[in-house]
Amino acid sequence: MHGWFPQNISTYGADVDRVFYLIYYIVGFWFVLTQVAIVAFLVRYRRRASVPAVHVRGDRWRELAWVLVPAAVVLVLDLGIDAAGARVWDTVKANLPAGDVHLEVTAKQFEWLVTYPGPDGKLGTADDFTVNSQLHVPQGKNVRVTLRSQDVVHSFFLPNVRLKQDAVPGRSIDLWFNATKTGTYELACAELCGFGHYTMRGVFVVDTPEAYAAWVAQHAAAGGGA
Amino acid sequence: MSDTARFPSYVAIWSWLVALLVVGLMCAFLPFGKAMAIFLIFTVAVAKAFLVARHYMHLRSESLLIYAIAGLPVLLLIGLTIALVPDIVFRR
Amino acid sequence: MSEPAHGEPGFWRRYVFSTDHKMIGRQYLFLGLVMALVGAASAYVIRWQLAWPESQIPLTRWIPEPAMYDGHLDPSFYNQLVTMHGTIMVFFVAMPILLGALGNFLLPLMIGADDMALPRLNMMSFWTIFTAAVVLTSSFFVHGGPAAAGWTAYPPLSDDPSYTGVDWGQNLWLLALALEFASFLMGGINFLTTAINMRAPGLGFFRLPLMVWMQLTAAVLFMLSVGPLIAGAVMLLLDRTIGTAFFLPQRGGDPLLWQHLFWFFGHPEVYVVLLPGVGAVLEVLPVFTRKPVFGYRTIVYSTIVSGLLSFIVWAHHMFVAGIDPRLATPFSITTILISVPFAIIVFAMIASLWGGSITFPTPMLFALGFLVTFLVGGVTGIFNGSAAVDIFIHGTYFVVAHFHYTLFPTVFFGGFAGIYFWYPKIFGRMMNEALGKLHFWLTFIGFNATFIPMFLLGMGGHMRRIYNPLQYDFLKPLAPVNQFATLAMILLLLGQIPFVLNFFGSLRYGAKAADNPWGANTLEWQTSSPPPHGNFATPPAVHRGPYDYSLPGAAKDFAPQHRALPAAAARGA
Amino acid sequence: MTTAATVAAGGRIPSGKLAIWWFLASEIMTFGGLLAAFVLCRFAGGGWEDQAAHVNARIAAVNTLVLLTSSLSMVQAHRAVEEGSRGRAATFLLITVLLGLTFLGVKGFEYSREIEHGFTPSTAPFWSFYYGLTGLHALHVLAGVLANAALWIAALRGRGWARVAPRVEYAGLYWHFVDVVWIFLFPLVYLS
Repeated sequence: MHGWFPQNISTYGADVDRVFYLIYYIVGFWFVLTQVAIVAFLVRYRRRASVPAVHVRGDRWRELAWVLVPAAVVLVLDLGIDAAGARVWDTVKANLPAGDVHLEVTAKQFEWLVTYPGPDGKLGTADDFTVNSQLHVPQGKNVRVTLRSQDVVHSFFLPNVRLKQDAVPGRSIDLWFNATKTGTYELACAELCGFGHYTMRGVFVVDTPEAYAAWVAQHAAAGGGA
Repeated sequence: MSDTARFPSYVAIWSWLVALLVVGLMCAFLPFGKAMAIFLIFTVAVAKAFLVARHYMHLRSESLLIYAIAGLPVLLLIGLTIALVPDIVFRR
Repeated sequence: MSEPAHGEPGFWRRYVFSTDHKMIGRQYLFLGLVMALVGAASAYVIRWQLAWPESQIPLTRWIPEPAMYDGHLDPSFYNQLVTMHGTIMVFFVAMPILLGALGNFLLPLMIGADDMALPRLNMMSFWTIFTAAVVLTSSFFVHGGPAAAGWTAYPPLSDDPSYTGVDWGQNLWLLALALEFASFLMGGINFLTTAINMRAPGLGFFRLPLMVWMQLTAAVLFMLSVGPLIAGAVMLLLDRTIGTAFFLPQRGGDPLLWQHLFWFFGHPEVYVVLLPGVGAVLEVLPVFTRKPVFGYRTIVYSTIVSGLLSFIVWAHHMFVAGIDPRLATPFSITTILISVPFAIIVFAMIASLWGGSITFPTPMLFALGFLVTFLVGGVTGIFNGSAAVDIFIHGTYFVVAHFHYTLFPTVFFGGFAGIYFWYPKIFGRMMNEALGKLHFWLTFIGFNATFIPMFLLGMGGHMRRIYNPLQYDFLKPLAPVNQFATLAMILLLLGQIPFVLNFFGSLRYGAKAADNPWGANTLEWQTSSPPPHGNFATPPAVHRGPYDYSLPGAAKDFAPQHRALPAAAARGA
Repeated sequence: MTTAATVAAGGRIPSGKLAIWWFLASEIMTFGGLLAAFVLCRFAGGGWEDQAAHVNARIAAVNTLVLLTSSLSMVQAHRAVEEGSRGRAATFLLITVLLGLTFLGVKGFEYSREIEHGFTPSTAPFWSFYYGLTGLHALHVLAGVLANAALWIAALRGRGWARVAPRVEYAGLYWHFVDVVWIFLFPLVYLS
């Protein structure tokens, strides 16, 4: 199982994976148990001459306990899964930190318009610049993204960060992440958005803070004031 | 069961409905506060619907099954509406 | 209904505009199977495209431009096939076969009635869905092609033709859906009215076969959930035709509203399809284990609870859709809670095997196949239900694998179990066992080999509904997995050939079926095969529950519901 | 239609009535869904009051009166059926049909006025909902008018009336439901 996920490069990615594995081992246990029971019963109770079936209705509590007690255990495990998941959900989606870097991403058919704050670090100023389908972020910084869409519903998906959020036209939705490992990764669209949906790919680059600053400076100079 | 009990006075109920219609209109055009006016208007509407359902649709004399059939969707709708408030009303 | 004692009805009244629930059930069955061919063909093209995106797809060179270019798929047509595959399989295969065919055929027979309460409404419901199927299929041939916005038709993509290039296709899709909903509303009203009013004397609600309970719960769920989506469909159609602004944000509308209305219906809809499949399996299990279903009442209560829960879980389809993040955890909890009633049902099924005298004819194999594979669908639902995990796996092949593991076992394993089991009653002939077993094993192996790899694809982050996964570097290593799934899917398709041969061959060459070939208790087996018009020579009266198998001290190992045995042998209800 | 099995099971509620109530349950969800959407969107959006000020509450009040009165005549038709008077049933059915047509006529007049003033479905979300809600309701009124007209003709002709008569009650249930929907639509759309 391990090894199928894309490499994790975010602070909270491991937590998401951990909830996955928690569920995996819990349901895996039940899965194996039930399948073994099925096969065992099928072999043990296959028809044999002169051995009639047992007339058990399962309408007495003593019999039903075989079903209800395991179901109660399922209930307890469910609540455990809920508790574990809720904490991670709150980290990723509900309690957003202020963010060291604030970007705006606007989706449209079929590209991602990424607006950077420029060297002054503030959005809405003259040195902002916009780059098509290239998401650059500094390593180890809390990145805050305000997500919008110009036309249809898209979905902002960073597999390596374990982050996904639909971009809904008419709304702006904030999200955050903190990438811990430099490198070049991919930004994908995960919601059907038209005939070019499959081409709506962006490059996702995690730079060292210095390299990021340099990249921003270079682009601000080239496209500054745009 | 006597005939009068079987058939309530439909005309009397109609008069009540018309009276409530007038009350509703008055609530809308008299100088109440907005919240108060809306509250009154919808109280009147619920009263009218209640009269029609109870007497004209004979819910008065229907079995529990019919109440369940009519009541369940109303409950579901209230639930649906409440659940949508955070998303639709307070959209970001 | 008056008995047509004199003079058989003519061809049209008998085979086409028939009001006999058995004929209507057969009509639904054929409609479902024919539409399944269209759905399967689209699945083939989709899968081939995913495995070898730049290749020519075998057997498709006849499809004209602009859909295919000499066997090369157009991206728009890919989206259209994805949309139509989902729509057809859910609304025009699953529902017609499980509710329309099995429900219509079995419900009056199982409750000892001569027909539905409202036979003409029943006929109308079939011809309405038939019209819907014609409308949907015809959308393949209109300018711009069929709908391309996914079976969920999220606006604004589905709202404005300029976003997809599809104009009339989407309108026809909405019209077909509206007709389909109307059809199943009529059907559901009929089922409920019939079951409430026309049960044979002595047939209390807790003596109903579980199939009837499942059909009734499904009918209630459908009836109470579809309304908001009908409203939504009307709104979307008005948006597209007269320029209203319900879902278009630039004119003040709200696209998320559609998603809520859709999934408020969409989740109960899963149970509408699921429950009749479970019902078929629950009818097959006791017959071939020769013992009662374990925990009859517990199963009934669990079904009702799961039905109620299904109304308060819909937002789990929307965790990352832009809903208020505070809603996620409550919906996550309700979603995962659904595992409890379903765990009870599955445990009860397994307990039903304990102590049995089990034989393995084809219907039983499919029923067991359902049990084994549905478990995978059930447990993987927990992953999707957890909002935290859903952040990553939403919109990936993990979800695709999950819902195919819930719906395929239901519709095909459950449906085939039902078809093989009731075929003798429906058509009066037995199906071939050897072909049936071959069909089962090919289906079982093909199905698992197709969809297990999709879980791995999903974990790798493979998005749904993408025309060419090779566009993404991180998906390139997954290509062999895609190819394996596609080859397995072709095996799965080929595995259906024995079924087609068996189904149509047995109509003519099958051995004549006895009235009760499996030794079953429920009322449909206590009349001739196939039953006459009016179903029963004398209206039956019911003296016992449906699953009195292997009663201690009884001479036979089954006791039909209409037979009164000495009080000493008949314990309880 | 009563079948042998119905009698055998002693069905307390006639099948037709039960079916109509199930149908109404699904209708409650359909209209309710649309109404819920309207209310929620209205709370969410700005500028709706300005648009809503242009509807004509006076015309709608007249229409409310018409519809309430048609419910009265419908229930009187049902009573006439119960009392075995086919002639009176026919008269009351005719009155109901005429009142229903009046409602539709007034509605048409109202629509034409709105459109003349430039308020079309695409003007603003309020008008989308206005036409959507009242239009869907008007279609239901039309369906009810057709059903009642069919019953009226059956009552006039008298052939097979015994079989048809119970349907007056079912049509009535539907008609009153359409009335109830309007009772909520009227204040929602016109008064607030």
